[in-house]
Amino acid sequence: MDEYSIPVPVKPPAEIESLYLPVPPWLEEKSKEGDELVLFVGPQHGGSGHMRLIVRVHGDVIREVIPDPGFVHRGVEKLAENKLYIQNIPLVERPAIMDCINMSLGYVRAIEKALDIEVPERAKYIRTMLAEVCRIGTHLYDAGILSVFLGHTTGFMWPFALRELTCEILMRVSGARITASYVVPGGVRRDVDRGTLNFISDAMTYIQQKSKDFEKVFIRNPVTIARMKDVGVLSRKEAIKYGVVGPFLRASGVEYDVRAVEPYDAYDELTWDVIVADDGDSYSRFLVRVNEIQQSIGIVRQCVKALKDMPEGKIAVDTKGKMLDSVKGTFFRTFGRLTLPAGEFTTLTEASRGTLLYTIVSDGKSNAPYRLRVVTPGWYYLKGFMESLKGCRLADLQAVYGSFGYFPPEADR
Amino acid sequence: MVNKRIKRIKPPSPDFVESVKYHLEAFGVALKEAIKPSRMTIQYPRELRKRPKGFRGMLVLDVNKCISCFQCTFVCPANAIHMKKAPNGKYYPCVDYAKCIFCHYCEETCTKGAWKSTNFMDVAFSRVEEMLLTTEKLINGPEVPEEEREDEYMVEYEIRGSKLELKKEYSPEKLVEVED
Amino acid sequence: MKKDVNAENIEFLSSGLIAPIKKWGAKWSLWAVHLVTSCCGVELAHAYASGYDAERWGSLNFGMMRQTNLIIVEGTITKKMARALRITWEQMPDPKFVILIGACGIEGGLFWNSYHITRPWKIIPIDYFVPGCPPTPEGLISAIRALQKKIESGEAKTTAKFRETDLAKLLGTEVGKERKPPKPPLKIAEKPEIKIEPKEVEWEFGKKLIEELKNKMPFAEIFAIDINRIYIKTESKFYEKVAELLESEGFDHVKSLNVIDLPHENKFVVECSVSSYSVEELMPVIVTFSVEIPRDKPRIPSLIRFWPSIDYQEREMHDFFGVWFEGNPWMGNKFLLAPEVETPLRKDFKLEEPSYVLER
Amino acid sequence: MLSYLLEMFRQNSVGIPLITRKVVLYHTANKIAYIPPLTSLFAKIPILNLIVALIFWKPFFAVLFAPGLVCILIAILFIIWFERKVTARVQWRYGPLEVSRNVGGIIQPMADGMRYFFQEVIVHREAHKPYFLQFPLITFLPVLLPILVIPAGTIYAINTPYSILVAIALISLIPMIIVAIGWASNSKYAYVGSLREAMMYFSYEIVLMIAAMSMVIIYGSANAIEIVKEQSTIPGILLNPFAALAFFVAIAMATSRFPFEIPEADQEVVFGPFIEYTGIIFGVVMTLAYEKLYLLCMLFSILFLGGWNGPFIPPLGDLSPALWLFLKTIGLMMIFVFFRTFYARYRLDQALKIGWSKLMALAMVALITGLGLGAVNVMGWL
Repeated sequence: MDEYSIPVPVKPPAEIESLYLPVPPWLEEKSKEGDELVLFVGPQHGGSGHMRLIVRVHGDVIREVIPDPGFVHRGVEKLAENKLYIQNIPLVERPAIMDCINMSLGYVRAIEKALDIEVPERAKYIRTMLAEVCRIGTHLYDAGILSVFLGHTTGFMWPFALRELTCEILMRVSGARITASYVVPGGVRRDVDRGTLNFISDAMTYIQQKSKDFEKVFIRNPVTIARMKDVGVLSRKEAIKYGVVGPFLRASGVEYDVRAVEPYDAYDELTWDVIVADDGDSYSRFLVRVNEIQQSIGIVRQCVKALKDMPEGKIAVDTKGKMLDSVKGTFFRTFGRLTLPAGEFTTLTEASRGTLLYTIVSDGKSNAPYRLRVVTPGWYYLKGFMESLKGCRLADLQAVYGSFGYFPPEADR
Repeated sequence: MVNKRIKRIKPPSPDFVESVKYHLEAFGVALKEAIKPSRMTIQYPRELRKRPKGFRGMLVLDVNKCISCFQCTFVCPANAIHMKKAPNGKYYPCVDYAKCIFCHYCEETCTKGAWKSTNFMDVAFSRVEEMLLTTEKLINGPEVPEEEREDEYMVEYEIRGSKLELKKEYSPEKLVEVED
Repeated sequence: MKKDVNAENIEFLSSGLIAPIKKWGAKWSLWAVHLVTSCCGVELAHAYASGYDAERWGSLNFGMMRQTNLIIVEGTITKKMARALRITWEQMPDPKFVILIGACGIEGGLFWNSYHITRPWKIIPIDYFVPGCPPTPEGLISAIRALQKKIESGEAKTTAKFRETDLAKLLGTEVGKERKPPKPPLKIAEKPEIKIEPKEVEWEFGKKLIEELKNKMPFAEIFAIDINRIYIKTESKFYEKVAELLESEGFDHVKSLNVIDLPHENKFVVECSVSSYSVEELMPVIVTFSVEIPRDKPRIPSLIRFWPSIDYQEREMHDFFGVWFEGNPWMGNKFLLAPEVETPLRKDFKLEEPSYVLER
Repeated sequence: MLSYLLEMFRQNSVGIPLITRKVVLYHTANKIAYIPPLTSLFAKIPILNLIVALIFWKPFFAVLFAPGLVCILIAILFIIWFERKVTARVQWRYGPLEVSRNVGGIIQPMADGMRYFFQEVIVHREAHKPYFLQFPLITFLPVLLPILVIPAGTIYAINTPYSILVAIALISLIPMIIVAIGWASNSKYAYVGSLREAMMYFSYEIVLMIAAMSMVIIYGSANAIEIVKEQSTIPGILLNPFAALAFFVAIAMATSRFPFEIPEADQEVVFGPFIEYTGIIFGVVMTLAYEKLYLLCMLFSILFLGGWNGPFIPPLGDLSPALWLFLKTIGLMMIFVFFRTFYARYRLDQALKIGWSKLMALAMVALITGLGLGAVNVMGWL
C-alpha cells in the first residue's frame, strides 16, 4: 500500500506520447497540420465503456475510428489451459456476466459433444429457459446503455429495473444474482421448483407489460428515432463482409440465427421467430433486439409450461449415464477429473449479442484443455462496428456504440 | 433448419401528425409515472432484500463434519480455499474472500455437508489482510454488530397480476442466517 | 513516492473551525466517476438504478473525474487499464476516496494468476474493499455507507465481525495419524499429441460437400470431424490457395482463427474456420483448414484480402503467439495487450501454479 | 451628504408591511404596547440605518433579493433538487433522500455545494490561467445586469421603455462567455463543446428575438411594466400562442435543456466547455445554465403569462407581485426540467435544422400574427 508500483508521468503530453497507445505517432502530428481533430474516447469517458476509441474527425464527420481494445483483456484462453474442465465454467462466463448461461452453455456443450453425453430432457428445458432469461436481461442491459448514451436517463433506469427481475429469477434458481455458474456437463446444478416457475412466468408478464411503457417513452420517441434512423448503416453485403453476428447481422437482412440453423438443447422443440430487419441502421439493430425480447418471453413461457408438465428431478447425468437429481455432494467426484478424448470440438451458440464460438482442443491425456479458443460476439462485430462509424457525425458515435451494445469485457475476454 | 420462422420487422417512420402523437405519448407516460410512480426501490440498508433458499452467500464451516479430504480446495476455480494445519494435525480449509467468487463449488463438492451457506454477503472490508478468513473465523461466520444494524424491514418482490409489489415484513432477529 | 493519501484526506476534512460543514458536505455528496473498469460495472449500474438507488445516499454517478470525488473500481484492473486508473485518480481533486469492488480487483479472483492483471490497491490507495464476483448492489451500498461513517468518525471499520473460535479447544490438540495433503488433481500431459482424425458421421450433405472440395483441392486432406464440421489439412504453401477456393465456394466470413502451440514438435498449427452467411445450405457448416508453420520463424500470409473479418483475429494471434501475418498492416503493434506482455499464449509462458496449503 | 443618501434610499424603498409594520402586543384604552418595526430599530444608529435603508432601496433590493441574487439562489437550489427528484420519481426510484429524510432530501444540492466548495481547484497546465479563472466570475455580469431592467411588480431598478430588449440583449452575452470559457480551457472536448454552444446560439437566438418582438408589437411597448399592465385582462399566451411556443422551444435550446442538451452532452463531449473545471468554479459554471433558465423563464412569464398579475397579498406589500412572478417562473422552470425524464438529446445538426426550419417558420407565423394584431390594435379593444 505504501508504494505505488506503476509510475505515471504527470506531464499531460506524455499521456499521448506514451507507448501503450497503439496510435501511430504520425497521427497526432498530421492532425495538427491539417483540419483534422483526433479525439480519444475512453477509457474514462461518459460515453464509452472500458475501451478506447481513437476518432479522427473532420468537421463534425468521422473519417476513421481506430479501436484500442484490451483494457479488460484478462487472458481467459490462457487461464483455461491451466484449470480443470469444470473450473473453466465460471471462467468462460466472466467475459459477459449478464449473459452467463449462454456463455457457459456453449463451453459445456463442447464438453458434452466430446464425451457424447445426452442431457436429460428436463435439464435441456431449464437451460433453454435460463438462456432466454439471460437474453432478455442482456437485451435490456443494452437498451439501458443505449438510452443513457443518447442522454435518456429514464430509458436507462427502466430496463435496469426490469433486469432486477431477471436477476431475481437467476437468484432463485441458482443462488447468485448474476454469475450463475449453473450449467454443468450433463445437465444443470439444481432443480427448479414450482414456485420459482410461477414467479418466472409472472415476471415475464410484468416485463412484457412494462415494455409497452418503455416503447412509448423511448423506443418510439421521435427524438430517439431521429438520432438512430439512417445512422451507422451496414448493408447486407458489408455486414457479411465484416463478419457481423447475431441481431446486428439480422438487422442487415441476413436470416442467420444459430438457434435455428444448428439447434441445440430444446430449441428445435419450441416455436419462435427469427427477427430480421432490412435497413441495417442503428435503429433496426435496436429494434431487432427489442423484438427478440418478445420472442424470448414466448420461449420462456413455453419452457415453463413444459417444465410444469414434467416430473421433477433428473436434472443431470454423469459420464457413465447415471441420472442425478442434484449434483450436491458429488460434484467433484462426478465431474472433477474429466478427461476428454483427443480431438477438436467446436460448438456454436447464439449468445445474446450473437454467435459465440468455443473450440476445445484436447490431447486426450490432460484433464485441462490443451487449447481453448473463445471467440465472443463482441470480438466478431468489432470490425463491423468500426466500419459502420465511417461517415457518421461525431455525436453518432454513441448512438452506434449503443446500438451494437458493445461490451468490452466480452470482446476482450 | 427445423423450424426457422422468419419475421421481418419494419421500423416506423412517423409523419408529422404521428410524431406529434409520439411526443405526446412519451410525455403522457412520464407524467403518469410522475403522478403515480410504480417504485421498486429496495431501500437498502433500511430494507433488506429477502434471500431465496439456496442463496450463495458467505460460507460457514462445520468443522466437526470436515474430514480434511481437500476436495473443496481442489475444485475451487479461483484458488481461494487453502488448507491450514490445525492443532490436531488435520488440515482444515480457510477462505480468502479477496479471491472467492461465490460459485459454491466447494459446497456442492463436500460429501459430508461441512460447508454451509449464509444469506449474507454484503461486507465492506477496510483492509485486504482482513479478507483472509482462517478456519477459526469460518466456524462462526460473519456477524453484524447490533449497533451497526440499520435494517427495519425485509422486502421481497412479488408480482400480483400486473403489479409489482414489495412485500414487507419485519427484519429478523439475526441478520445472518445459516441455511440448513 | 510515499504518502498516505487516505489519512491526508480525512485530516483535511476534520481540521479547522468549519470541519463539521466540510465533513457533512463530503459525506453526503460522494459522486462516483464514470470509470467502468470491468464486468462488476453491471452490479454498479444496478446499485444506481431503480432497484437499489444509491442516489438516496447522495451518491451520484457522474461523467468526469474533475467534478467527482469517488472512484469505484469495478473489478479487474488490467495492466493496460492500470495507467488509465492512475491517471484518473491523479486528475481528481482532493479530497477523494476509492472503493474497490469485486474479487478480481482485490486479489484477482478467477484471474489471480493471469498475465494481464494487476492489483489496484498497489496502484492507488483504497478505502474499502467489497468481496464477491460480482458483489451484490447491497455490498456496494454498504461500502458507501461505511465510507460515510469513515468520513464522519475518521476511522475505517469493517462492517461485519468475524469471531475467532479456539480450534485447540474445539478439536483438541491430540495429533492423530500424520496425514499428507493428497496429490492435486490437475494433470497436464508432458508431451501431448494433437490428433485430429476423421469421424464416421451420418451426414449426407457433408459427404457431397467433401467430395466437391476434394476435387478442387487434390493437395489437401479433407474429412469430417463431426456433423457440420469439415477439417482440411494442408501444407503452408497452399494456405492462400485453400482460402481462395473456399471463398469462391461461398464461404464468406471467418468464424475463428486459432493457433495451437506445439513446442516439443517445434511448430505452430494455424487453423482458420470459415462459414457462410449468404448460402443457406452452408450456414451451419464450419470448414476448418489448418497448416503447420515452424515455431522459430512463424510467418504466414494474411487472409485479409479474402475475408476482411479476419483482421482483428490476426492481430490478436499476433499478440498472443507472435505469429506474423504478412500483409496485415497492423503487424508489429500491440492490439489487445499491454506493452510489457509478450506472446503470453505460447506454452513456455508459465503462469503461477495454484497452492493448496496455507503456510503460516 | 449621508442624510441626503438616507433620504434618497428611503424615498424609494420597498414596502413590506410584514416587516415595517408595528407588531401590537396589547391594546388597552390608554396604552398601546408594541414592538417597533424591524427597520426602525436601526433608524437612529448612524451607519446601520444607512445600510438598512440601502438594503430596502428598490434598485439594490431588486438586484440582491427579489428578483435578483437571493431568488436566483433559491430557485437554483430548489430546481436542482426538483430535477433530481422528479426524474427519480418517473424512474421508479426515490432520488436524494437520506440527507434529510423528513423533507425528501431537499438540502441535497446544498451538500453538493459544500463539497464543491471545499474541493481542490485544479488549473491544468494548458489552460489560459487568468481567463480560465476569471470567466466563471464574469458570468455573473450578464446574469445580474438584466435584473436591473426586469421589474418584479413595483420593485425595479431602472424603468426604461426598452427593458425587454435590453434584457434579451444582455442574456445573449452568456453564450459568448461560455465559448470563451471553452477557449480558455484549451482541451479538445472543451473545443468541441464550445463549437456546439456557438452553433446552438445561431439556431435559437433569432427565433427568441422574433418571438419577443412579435409580442412587443402587440403590446405597443417594450416596457415590462406596460406589458404586464396590458395583460391584466388576457395573458399574452392566448393572444399569440405561436410566439409563446417559439419562445418556449427557444428557451429550451438556449439553456440546453433536454432534448437540446447538446453543448454539455455528458456522454458525448463530457460537459463540453466545462470539462476541465473543478471544485467551486465548476459549481459556478454548472449553475450558469440554470441562471439563464431563470432569467428567460421570468421573461416568458412577463411576456406571456401576465407577469406579476395575481391576487394581492396585503402583508407582503411590494413583495406580493414579486412573489407571483417568482412562482410563475419556478413553475415554468419545473416544466423545463421535467423534459429530462422523457427525452433523449438531438444531434447538433438536427437541432440547427429544427431551429432554422420549423422553429423559424413558427417564429414567422408568430411575427405575422403579432403584426396583424398590432395593426388592428387589439390591446385597444380589450
